[in-house]
Amino acid sequence: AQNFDDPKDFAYAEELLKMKPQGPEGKPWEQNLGGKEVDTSKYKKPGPYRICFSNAGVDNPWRVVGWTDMQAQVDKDKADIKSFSAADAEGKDDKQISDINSFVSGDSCDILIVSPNTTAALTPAVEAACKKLPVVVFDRGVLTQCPVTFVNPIGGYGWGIQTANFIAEKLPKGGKVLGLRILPGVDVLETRWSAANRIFKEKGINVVGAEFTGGDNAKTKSIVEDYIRRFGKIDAIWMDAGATAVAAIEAFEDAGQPNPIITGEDQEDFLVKWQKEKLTAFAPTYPTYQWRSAIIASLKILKGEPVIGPTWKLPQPDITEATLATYVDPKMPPLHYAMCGCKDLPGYPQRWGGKP
Amino acid sequence: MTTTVAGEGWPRGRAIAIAKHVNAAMVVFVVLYAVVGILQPSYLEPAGLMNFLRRSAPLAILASGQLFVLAAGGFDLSMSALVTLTVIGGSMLADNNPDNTWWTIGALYGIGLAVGALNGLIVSFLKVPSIIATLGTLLCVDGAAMMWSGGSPRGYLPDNFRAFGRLVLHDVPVIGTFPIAVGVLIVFTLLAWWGLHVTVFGQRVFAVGDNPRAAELAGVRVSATRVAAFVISALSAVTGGIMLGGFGGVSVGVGSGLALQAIAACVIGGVQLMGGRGSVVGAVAGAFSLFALFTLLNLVGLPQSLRDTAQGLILISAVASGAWRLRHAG
Amino acid sequence: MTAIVSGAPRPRRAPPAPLFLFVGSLFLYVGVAIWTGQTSQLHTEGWVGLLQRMVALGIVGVGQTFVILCGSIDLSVANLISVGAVAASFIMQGREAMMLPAVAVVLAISVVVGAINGAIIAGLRVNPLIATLGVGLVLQGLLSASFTDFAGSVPQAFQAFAYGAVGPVPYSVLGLFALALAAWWTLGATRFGAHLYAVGGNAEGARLAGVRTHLVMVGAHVICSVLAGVTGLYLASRLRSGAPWVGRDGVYDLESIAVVVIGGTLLAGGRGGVWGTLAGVLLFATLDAALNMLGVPAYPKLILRGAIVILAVAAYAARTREHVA
Amino acid sequence: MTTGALALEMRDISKSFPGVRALEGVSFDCAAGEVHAICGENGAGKSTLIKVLGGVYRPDAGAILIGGTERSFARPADARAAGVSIIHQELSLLAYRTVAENVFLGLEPTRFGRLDRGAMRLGTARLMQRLSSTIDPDTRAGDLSVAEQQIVEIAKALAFDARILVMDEPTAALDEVDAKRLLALVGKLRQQGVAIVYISHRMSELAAVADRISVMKDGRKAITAPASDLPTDRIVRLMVGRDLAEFYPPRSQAPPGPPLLEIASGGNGVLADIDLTVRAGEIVGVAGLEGSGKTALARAIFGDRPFERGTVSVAGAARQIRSPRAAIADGVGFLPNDRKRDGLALQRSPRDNVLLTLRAFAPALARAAGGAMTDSIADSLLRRVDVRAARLDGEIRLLSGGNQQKVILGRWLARDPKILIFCEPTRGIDIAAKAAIYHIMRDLASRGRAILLVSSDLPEIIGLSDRIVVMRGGRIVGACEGGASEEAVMALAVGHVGEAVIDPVKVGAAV
Ligand SMILES: Nc1ncnc2c1ncn2[C@@H]1O[C@H](COP(=O)(O)OP(=O)(O)OP(=O)(O)O)[C@@H](O)[C@H]1O
Ligand SMILES: Nc1ncnc2c1ncn2[C@@H]1O[C@H](COP(=O)(O)OP(=O)(O)OP(=O)(O)O)[C@@H](O)[C@H]1O
Ligand SMILES: [Mg+2]
Ligand SMILES: [Mg+2]
Repeated sequence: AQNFDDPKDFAYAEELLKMKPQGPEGKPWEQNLGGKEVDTSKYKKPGPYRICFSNAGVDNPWRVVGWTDMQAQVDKDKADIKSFSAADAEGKDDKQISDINSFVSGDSCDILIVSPNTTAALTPAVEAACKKLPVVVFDRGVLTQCPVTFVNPIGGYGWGIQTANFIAEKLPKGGKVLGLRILPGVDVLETRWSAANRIFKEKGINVVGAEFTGGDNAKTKSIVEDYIRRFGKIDAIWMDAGATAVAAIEAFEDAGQPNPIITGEDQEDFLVKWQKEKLTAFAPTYPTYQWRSAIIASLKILKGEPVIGPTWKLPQPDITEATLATYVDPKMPPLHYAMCGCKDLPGYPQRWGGKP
Repeated sequence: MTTTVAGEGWPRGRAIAIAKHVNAAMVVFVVLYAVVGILQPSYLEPAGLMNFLRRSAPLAILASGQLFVLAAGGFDLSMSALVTLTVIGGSMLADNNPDNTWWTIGALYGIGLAVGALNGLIVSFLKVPSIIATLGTLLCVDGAAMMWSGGSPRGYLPDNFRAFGRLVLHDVPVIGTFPIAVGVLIVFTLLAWWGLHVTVFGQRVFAVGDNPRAAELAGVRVSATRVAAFVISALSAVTGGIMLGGFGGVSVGVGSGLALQAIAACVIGGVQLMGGRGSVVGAVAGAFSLFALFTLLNLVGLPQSLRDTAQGLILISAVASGAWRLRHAG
Repeated sequence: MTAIVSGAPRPRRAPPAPLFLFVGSLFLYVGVAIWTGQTSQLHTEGWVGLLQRMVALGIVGVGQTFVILCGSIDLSVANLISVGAVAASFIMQGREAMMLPAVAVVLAISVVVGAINGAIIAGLRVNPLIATLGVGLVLQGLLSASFTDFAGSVPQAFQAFAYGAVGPVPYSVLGLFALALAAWWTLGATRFGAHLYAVGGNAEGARLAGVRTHLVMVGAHVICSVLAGVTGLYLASRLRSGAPWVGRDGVYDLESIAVVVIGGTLLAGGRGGVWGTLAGVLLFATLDAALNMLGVPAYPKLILRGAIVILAVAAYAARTREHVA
Repeated sequence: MTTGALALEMRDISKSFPGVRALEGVSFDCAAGEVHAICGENGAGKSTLIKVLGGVYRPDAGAILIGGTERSFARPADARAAGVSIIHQELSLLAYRTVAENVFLGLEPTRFGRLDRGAMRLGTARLMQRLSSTIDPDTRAGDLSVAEQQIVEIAKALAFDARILVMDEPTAALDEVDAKRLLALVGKLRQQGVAIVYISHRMSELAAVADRISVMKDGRKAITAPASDLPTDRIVRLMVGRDLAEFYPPRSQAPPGPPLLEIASGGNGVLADIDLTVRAGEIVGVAGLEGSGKTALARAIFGDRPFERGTVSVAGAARQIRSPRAAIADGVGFLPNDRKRDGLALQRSPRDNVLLTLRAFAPALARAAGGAMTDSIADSLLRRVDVRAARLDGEIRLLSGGNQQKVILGRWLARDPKILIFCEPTRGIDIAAKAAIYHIMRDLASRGRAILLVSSDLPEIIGLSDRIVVMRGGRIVGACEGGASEEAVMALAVGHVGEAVIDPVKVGAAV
């Protein structure tokens, strides 16, 4: 198993956060943080191309928005794309391995994009695929260097650092922090917590508890209610994912308490609430636009243009008091991720469930 | 071996019957809740109790709906999906506009009715065992909800919709606070109790669950009864969904696992799977016990995972003791 | 005896469900491959891929067949699979030396769990659904309390179980069919098999005839659990490691029950067999492959799968005059 | 008769169930080569005694000696191992398994761990020969008729050479022919020195086969004596505690009323050319061998497996009866021949069961215990059919067969249908309960109802019916007056045109 509290990764994340993104201005999905280019001329082919995508699943709103981004990007580039076939693994490693194998055996792909369900499990399948095809991996990684590039943002450590620092700076002396986590064992979430926790410890912040909500609103609310009842007052809420942020705030409202300092995520319902209630809040992001980047990278590879690799670090912007206004959009659905970088894509906003 | 002429000795019978009606789960609940109260006295205040009831209301409602299907000898696994569909569909139809709330709720119950009827018809006429049939509809309804919303909710639930799960009336005489959810709970469970234990229909449900062939030869409309049971279960799921959505707001995973929890609650409440035995009091008591258990484990700070373990043990021991009582007390 | 029509409502003849499903699935696969022009899926690799999709569900399914045939059911398999997978990779920690011990431990755990299931059901007379649901919860709880992520890893040598092959055919596929043959023989040609059907068909009757029904029930559950454990080993080998959620995410509990029933085994027990189950598994694997080829999006896929589960069972259940619940 | 040493001895056996003392200090023995019959009312404890012997229940007190040595049986397997073979009252075959598999269940022969199906088939065929039955070892038990299944149960019991053979009401489901065959077999086995315990409610059989008879009452043994010392009327008195005035109620002298049920050339999958009229005030008996279509006829009239051809009219009006519910709505009632499977909600109370049909037709949301469905009304119904039970709100599965049957009868009295069809109404029911049911039937008839009595129990048909129609091969092959001679009816049923003249009128006159 991987180590979720690795000082090296932590330091690296801090470093990345300080870096200035290179690449086209205002297009974070094409930018990178101190990456080097790799030569792809050996993959050059005449287009249009057949792109295959093995998807871990679309079992949560983040993946849904990302998946929509990706399809929109495919439409945007339809001139270069002959076919785009996707297989959904429904969150089953076993199935995703089979999916990848049948893509490889089916020789109807020029390139394979993989969004792994879990890192370790998918590695052999990806290695096998690398032998036949150029492969692009994004979101979660695999334990091999064989893919042409691995597209992903700064990630969990960055998230933890950004959020913990915000709370550390806003929290009154001796204030109480409640950590709300979705579930244990998921790498991208564990690193968020480990990084934040590390900072909380360093700064001697009083974390009264860390509970797993299973991403369920009702449960989140109950847990927060219980903590308020037990500790009288909770000053700040730290979350490893924003899906239930609004529920957490409502718990304070229902208990007739002042709103807490809170770090959520870039879901619209949270941003709208933030603006409406004038919260002291902060929204880190795990940008869904990386789903676009995967397509962009694939096309570059097939055209033989150099791409950032073997790992392509995307910037990981956060939403603050200052930038809030630019991201709030009541027309978009509650669980839409504002950092989708999709405003320029065909079909926006309806395609993402927004109202024109 | 005592035999008395018909009619005699019924007072004793009635006494035993009443004794039997003092539901074991009720006792379990009271004990568990007492412990909770000792660890966290605020639970003993009216407000604390009301809050507890508000939280357990959805499960209690689901359980008392599921009970009808269990009593008729089947299972309804599709509940979970229907709860999700209710929340997501509600947010799409009402779309944060209070004026839409009422017809939205109507529409949701319409959907529930359709799904329940579908379950019943598949079981009665395609003769697919309900555990498989409702597994199938579970997948279908889940898929439908996701297709409809494109994978995640596309609107907000207006406040008057959410009131059913969220609104709490303050400065109520005696009890102080009164969550609307508790009102819904009382109304729904009273209806369920009336339907199952007072009406002729309830007796037909038990007869069908006990011996459908005999019921048929006695003139009971077996299929109709069965369909009705599934419809009631579905309607309870919609009600539960409305309340969960109201309490927590829109999300995708609301329903997952609720069907099994409802069945578990019933079983803890002394309901017999494969039909013939069970009571609304038991189902509700079972649901309360489960929630009291969760709260308790929460308070003693047991890790999430071990709560599953505890629930598993409680389930088995509840049924085992029930089976034992059945064998050793006529 | 007068030779007129036979007695009370006839039980329906066992339908040729297995054959029908096998052929139907194969047609589906070939048809879709041709229709979508992905004919390369019809080369050896494609077929092997299809069979590979059967392995995990196939092994559990065979086990589930045993318990359902004797009138029980097992909802704890998914959790036990996770336990098996985690235990295996945790004990191995990538060391070949630990392979045998790990396998032994997993099988031992499985035997114990199976015995417990059987004992609770036969001894305490707890409804099998609840008994195994409860045991499943207990297992999952203990497992998740001790492990939160992929624990340890399996050595290269052990991955042969999932990735090794003789010629084009993976060991695991051969293993599955060997297992099916063994199960078929056990059910059809041994006293234990006969008693299994007896207990499922009429437990009290079997007891009166001198069958040790409790032992049979425990035996069936031990077999089912052991096969769940083996599935866990297979997943550990295929995923290189075991995580506490591999079983649940695979929905092996409900899906194994579904394939057994689709295969024509009576949920009430007493009638059916292992080939039907395998046919059901093939149908599921084919659906996965075919829907991928067709590029059916995730959500419609759910609906299709649900509808097919229902219709597949209805296909021959609908004819019975008996009531089902 | 060669009475050897005591093969079986049971000493002071006691057994209680929750709320019931089923056996109190019962002692019982049986010698090799002896037939020892047990009789007693429903619920007297006969089957319980047998189940204790068979290792089904463990006795609370008392000892069991087999061949002089004391044994205790933890489970049926042990009893079988000790050479005790039992034909239990309830049929317990595996519907989906073959006859051979059923017969050798628990005794499967194997070669190198492999089932020896050949041997099983052969052995079964031999047994069937011995029972002079033509049942094919490879048919599925579920495809057999009730009587054939009973034969298989007997074969099962003979499959291993038991020194002690117990038969708990083996003839309840058999027709005359099969019953006679069985009695002959019992004789043969006695010659071979088997100790045979024989339980039956048919007095005629006891007289025919028993060497000794024990009478049980309320869980105690009333007497054990040589059959010769126990004439039927004495047995009855010991069983019931009083004399039975007239077993069969007298036929009504009044001429029958208007036809209530008329069937013209009715037919379906099993039945053909059924022409039948039943008038108000008469009891029409339907006789025939097993599988002759009696039950099929009853079920067809009741709409369970409806007629597909022909016309049916109820009280003069033509009717399309497609379902039991429709039949009931048209004023037809039906007592199924298999109480437990088709008649009772076993976990519900006698009250609920007696009210079931009323509730089936009441408005769904009416009060279950309101209007015409109050407990007191239920109790009065149960009283009318003289149900005896410790508790009327307990579970009906704990009542004896006779009382269960009376509850179903009460269910119909509540509806008061014009036409009542009784299928094997006294199968497995004790003599007193039989008499009670007969009187209720006659009473219903005399109050202008039409009654169809479908039964394999010939004496009952002859004793009770005003008219008898005889079925064979799904057709009505003849009719006789009530009280016709058994020979006459049997001749029609088996279809030998022989010494007995098949002229209904003559036969009728002959009586
Ligand atoms: N419409 C029908 N279609 C097919 N089979 C039928 C139909 N009606 C009845 N049967 C079957 O055929 C059998 C006809 O024999 P039946 O049992 O009626 O003879 P019986 O003499 O009444 O037997 P018993 O002595 O057990 O009452 C019935 O048992 C029933 O199972
Ligand atoms: N498993 C049981 N649980 C509770 N009571 C039982 C059980 N089995 C039998 N009894 C009761 O024990 C008494 C004796 O039953 P038993 O079956 O031995 O009577 P029986 O003589 O066989 O009657 P029948 O002639 O109807 O077969 C009855 O009162 C019955 O209700
Ligand atoms: Mg008896
Ligand atoms: Mg019949």
